[in-house]
Amino acid sequence: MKKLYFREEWCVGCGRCEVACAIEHSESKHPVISYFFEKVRQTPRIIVERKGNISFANTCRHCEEPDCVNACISGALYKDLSGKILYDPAKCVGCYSCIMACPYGAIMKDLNRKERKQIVKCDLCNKREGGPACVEACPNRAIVFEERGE
Amino acid sequence: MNSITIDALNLYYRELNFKIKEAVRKEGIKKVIIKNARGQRFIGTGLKEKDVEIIIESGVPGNDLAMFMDGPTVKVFGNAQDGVGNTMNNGKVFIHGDAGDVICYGMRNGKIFIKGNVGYRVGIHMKEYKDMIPSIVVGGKAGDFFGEYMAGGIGVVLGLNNDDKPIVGRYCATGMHGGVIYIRTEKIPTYLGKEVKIFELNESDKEKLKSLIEEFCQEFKEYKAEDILKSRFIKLIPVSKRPYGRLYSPGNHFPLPEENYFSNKKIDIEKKYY
Amino acid sequence: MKFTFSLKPENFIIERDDERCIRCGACVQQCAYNAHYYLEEKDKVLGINHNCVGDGRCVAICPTNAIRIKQAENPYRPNYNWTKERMMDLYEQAENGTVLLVGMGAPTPHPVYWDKIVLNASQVTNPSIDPLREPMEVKTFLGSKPDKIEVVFDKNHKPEIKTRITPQLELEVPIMFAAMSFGAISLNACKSLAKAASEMGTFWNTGEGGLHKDLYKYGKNTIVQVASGRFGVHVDYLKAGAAVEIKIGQGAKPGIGGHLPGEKVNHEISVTRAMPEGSDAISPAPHHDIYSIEDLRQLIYSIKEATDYEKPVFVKISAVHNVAAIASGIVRAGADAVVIDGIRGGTGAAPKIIRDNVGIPIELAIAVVDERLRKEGIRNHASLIAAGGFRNSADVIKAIALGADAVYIGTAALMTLGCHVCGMCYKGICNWGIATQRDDLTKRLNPEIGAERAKNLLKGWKHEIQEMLGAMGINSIGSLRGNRLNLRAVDIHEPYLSILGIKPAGA
Amino acid sequence: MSYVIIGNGPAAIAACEGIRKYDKDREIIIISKEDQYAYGRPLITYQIAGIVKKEDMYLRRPEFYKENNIKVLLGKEAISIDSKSKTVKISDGSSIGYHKLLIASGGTPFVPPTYKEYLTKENVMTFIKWADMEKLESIIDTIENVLIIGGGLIGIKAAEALVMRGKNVYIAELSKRVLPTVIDDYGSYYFHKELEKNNVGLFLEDTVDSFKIKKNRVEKAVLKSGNTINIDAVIIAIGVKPEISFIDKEIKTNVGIIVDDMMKTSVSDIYAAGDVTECYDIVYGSKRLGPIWVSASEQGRIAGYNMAGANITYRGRLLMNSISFMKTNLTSYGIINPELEYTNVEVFEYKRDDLDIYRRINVVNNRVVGAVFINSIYRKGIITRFMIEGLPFDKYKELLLSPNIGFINFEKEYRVKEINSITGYKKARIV
Repeated sequence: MKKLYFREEWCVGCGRCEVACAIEHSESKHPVISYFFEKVRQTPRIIVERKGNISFANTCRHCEEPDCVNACISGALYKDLSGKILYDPAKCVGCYSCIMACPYGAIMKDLNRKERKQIVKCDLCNKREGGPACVEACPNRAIVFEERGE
Repeated sequence: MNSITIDALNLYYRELNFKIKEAVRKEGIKKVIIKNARGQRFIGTGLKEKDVEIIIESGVPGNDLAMFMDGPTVKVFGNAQDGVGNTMNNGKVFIHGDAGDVICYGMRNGKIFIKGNVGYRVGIHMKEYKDMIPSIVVGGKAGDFFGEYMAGGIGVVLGLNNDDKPIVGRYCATGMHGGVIYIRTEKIPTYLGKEVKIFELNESDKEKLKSLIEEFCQEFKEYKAEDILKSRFIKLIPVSKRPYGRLYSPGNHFPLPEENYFSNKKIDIEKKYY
Repeated sequence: MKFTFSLKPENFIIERDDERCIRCGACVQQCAYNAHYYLEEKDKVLGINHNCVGDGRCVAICPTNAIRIKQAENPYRPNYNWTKERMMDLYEQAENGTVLLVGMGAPTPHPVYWDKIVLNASQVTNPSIDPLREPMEVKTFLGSKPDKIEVVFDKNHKPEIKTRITPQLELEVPIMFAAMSFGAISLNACKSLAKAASEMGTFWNTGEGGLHKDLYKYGKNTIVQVASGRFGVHVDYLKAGAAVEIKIGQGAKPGIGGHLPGEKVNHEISVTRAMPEGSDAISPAPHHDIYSIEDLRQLIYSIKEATDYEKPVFVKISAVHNVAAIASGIVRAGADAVVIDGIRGGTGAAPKIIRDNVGIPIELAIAVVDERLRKEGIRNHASLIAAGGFRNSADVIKAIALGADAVYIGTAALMTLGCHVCGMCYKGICNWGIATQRDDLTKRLNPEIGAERAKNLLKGWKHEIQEMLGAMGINSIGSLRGNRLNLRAVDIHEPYLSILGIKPAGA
Repeated sequence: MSYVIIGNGPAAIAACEGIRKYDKDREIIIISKEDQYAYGRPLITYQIAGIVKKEDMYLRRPEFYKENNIKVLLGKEAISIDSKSKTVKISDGSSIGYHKLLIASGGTPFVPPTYKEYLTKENVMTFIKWADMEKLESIIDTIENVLIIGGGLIGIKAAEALVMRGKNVYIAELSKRVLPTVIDDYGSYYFHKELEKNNVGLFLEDTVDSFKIKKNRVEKAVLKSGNTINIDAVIIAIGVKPEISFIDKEIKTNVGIIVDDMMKTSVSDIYAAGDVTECYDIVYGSKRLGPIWVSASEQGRIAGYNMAGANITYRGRLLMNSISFMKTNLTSYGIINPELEYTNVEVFEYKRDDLDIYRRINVVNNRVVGAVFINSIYRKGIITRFMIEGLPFDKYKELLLSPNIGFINFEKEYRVKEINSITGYKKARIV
């Protein structure tokens, strides 16, 4: 299965991947409209960590043995046939068990949805043509989307 | 002993050098003796074989002796011309006589010992990196611009011959920004580069100097190391590693970022994400 | 932010469309000059115009295109003599008493003759060639060519060349990357160019900073430079390259040496140059072992001796008043190629006053050198390489028609890597990761991307050169070299016409 | 002969998936006491509160059972197990032969004998089962004041549901604070504050002495402390205990069924998983009960793998809980009050008043043994690495105490490997 891999040596820490992620998951898929005019402002599913000269992005690893799916009490998180760990917001009750269990810290509270507790997580831009948006947005190929291992 | 003697009389420099290279590289000869050198250039240039000795028994080798040399030892029983040890990378050169201008220009490592006087611009832009410390010891006196732009290494001038010339010429150590120069003198040279300051020798200086002078005296047997070391030396070292740092416009209206903006400290991550 | 009194007004105005700014902070994070600032309490991103150098990093990185950088107008009374730039420079010097430093090539309005030279095309009398269908040779060999070639036949009547051909460089496209040292530019920039050169069958030049250990693998596409500072010069280095270039002068700063400030000398540079970290890397103005043409010959041959006569040796000079005579001397001194760098040639750091006022345009230099070498009958003894401000393939082909064998591109090559010619190279905090050694900035240039882009440029130019040759009805670049009949001048007056050796358009 | 699973919770579902990874054919039979397909019991809260609909409570789509060849016997109870003949006797009198048996019967609500009689009243119930939910739902519009006996996880979630429905809630808790098992003394203060804010009446160190009944309904409760409150409903949420009443004597039990690293019980071909087991706990280093959802799923899956013939061991359980009451949320890991078991405990605390943030990390012998995070959930799952891998605390002190927990404070080698892991985090379960 193709997964996201992060090359720390080329990450410049600009955070365009975070922006691209938020835009991709918005309703309008438009950077400005989604930020200013949509009811729910999207929380990025990818996190850029920075400290001094070091920076890198990281997000869900789509584990073979996902702790988050084991922890989910409502069946909102599930592994699809291709191996992606996907999230169904309609079923989520906001118990945050998945956040508690994820050893990557890759699941986050949906910060902007006020009326209901929800989470966000990377879905590898499931339905998007051309692969994840973060990969395209990266100015320095610090994120690659490829098949590794057997 | 694995050696060869080449009579250089009437040999063009290219032929001579070709013969030396063939002998050293192909035949594995460890000692090359050259007779009747007649100013052939580039002897020993670019040789890399570490334990090879090139001995110029008679005559005078030409310019750029031991240029780019990386290991062998060269001995000249007589005078040498300009450019000895130019950009030399390693090895040793002993000159039992005087040498010309631009000795050890941009030298990177190795040692050069000259019994007699040297000309102008000696030791210009010698370098230094970690344990690669080039050094030159001049038994006689040096001309103008000794140690100009010196970026590293050790330059020693002993002034052992008793003429009335100054021990180093004018503009010694101009633009020097690394390394050290030791001069055996009571008098402070005139027109010293303003980039250096004069100091007395400390213990570590004395040790460095001692080993160099002992090596010098081992080759040039008429001098005694103890006698030389008894004399007074002065030490020249640069004031700054950056002699011209302030000459050019700093353009100081850009405050350099101390802390990256989105780093943990500035943004209230708890407020934003919790 | 420092709050000091200064007479210098801002150079640029940062305009931010607040309706588009989504406060992602990319501009703030990316600007090493601190020209953007995020005010958390008000949730606003502000610009600090004074800090802006106009290198466009924020413009490129902003995901919503909310940023525009505008040139700030002269806030003072307009004056033809006292332009804003001149006033700024003067105030700067009044404040600091220093030599003004600049980076990149001269932006001064010296005439660019390329723009006044036009190319020929075939119409009717001899047919033009379609390079898409017919072979079009742009391969070039650099090095000394023999006066004549002697061929002998062996017993089986097989021909054999008897003449000893001196070493040559084979270029798939007559464009090489100019000397830019590791020090002036980052290792990633060097890697990009080296990779592009090796993939395109051309050459890149180490500049005077030595060859980093990671770059030895590109050795057969490398020209190694020996300059007055002799940084990183040793036998292995000389042997690693395909050719050795002795740098006497540089177009941007003829007659003066180089100077890499100590703060740029980090670990990697210190290893490569074999000098202590944090120490200034000073290249003296002259080579102290060259005080005459005879001395130059000595250095050329010492290098040949050290490399066992296997590598061609180039000599690079800047284009100055009597460049033709100097070039003639260089050829006679035994150089395999003469490199001439014109007044618009770039630099990592040079005094502004030198860059903008010393030297002559490359067009004139090529013309006079080619002419002089031909007259003296020694043109074949050395190749002629031109450098200094080549902007497109037309400039290249015009240079070749004026007599050059190949050209060096420096600024253009850097622009493929992201350079926006802001001219702040000497500061060492290049936002594009090119002219800097700061870890967080150098990693902004991924050599994978850089090499691809540099390669693309060469590919594009190569195709264009083939198209132009085809249009002229020429199928080999060798037939164009020095063929000034294919050039015409528009709006160039005597005596420059005769110096360039070309006819006015219409004649 | 089929795979037989007693119980129909997360462990059972995970076991089905585990089995199906290695064995695609053999039939699976699930014996479910309740007459519902597997649903998320914690969702009862949210159903009452109106956040989820009943049909969304099921853990899997209805097709799941058909696709995976699973037969579910709804409303049937396992009565006994005969390990010799490899059969399970069920409540309708029939018996089912098994190839491999999994006991995943989970927990049953613990109701003290004194209260048992009241459970028949129409406004008294526990808060665990589907039936409880329906019972509460049937009266929810008629009630105003509700008493919850027990301030543990279930009690707090019940309170939240009722508060969200606008009810007037009282909680009676025997210990001196709420959530005694999952939070430390100081941390419970935040919950007390939040409860107070939502007008929940708290009776600490108190419980019900007696009820007053009227017309088959509890009308008043008299507390030990002497207070009398008028109530319209009572929820008994004292706790759960492993449901092992039906099992064979041969199977080794303590409070729960004792299992090994492969989820096997002491009897061959019988496995156990979920709340009913006592399995190895990473932090404690011993076998003990740990009724948490994550571990139930994990154990079920491991049991499934092994039942289907794979040979996979369980690294051990890491206790963790995530619970929220209205705006206050809590995540806690491992040993909350290690003072009770260790002497050399170091406690690192962080408090921030304006955002009600509280973090506490318990360190013993330079290892993190427990942690409590209140309103501070951002990326806190990373801490599980420390507890599972036993990473040295002093080396990563900065990371663990910083608000911006992340990989940047790990060594380059570790973080590059981890954030680029091909398989994801595996260490947690499979060694």
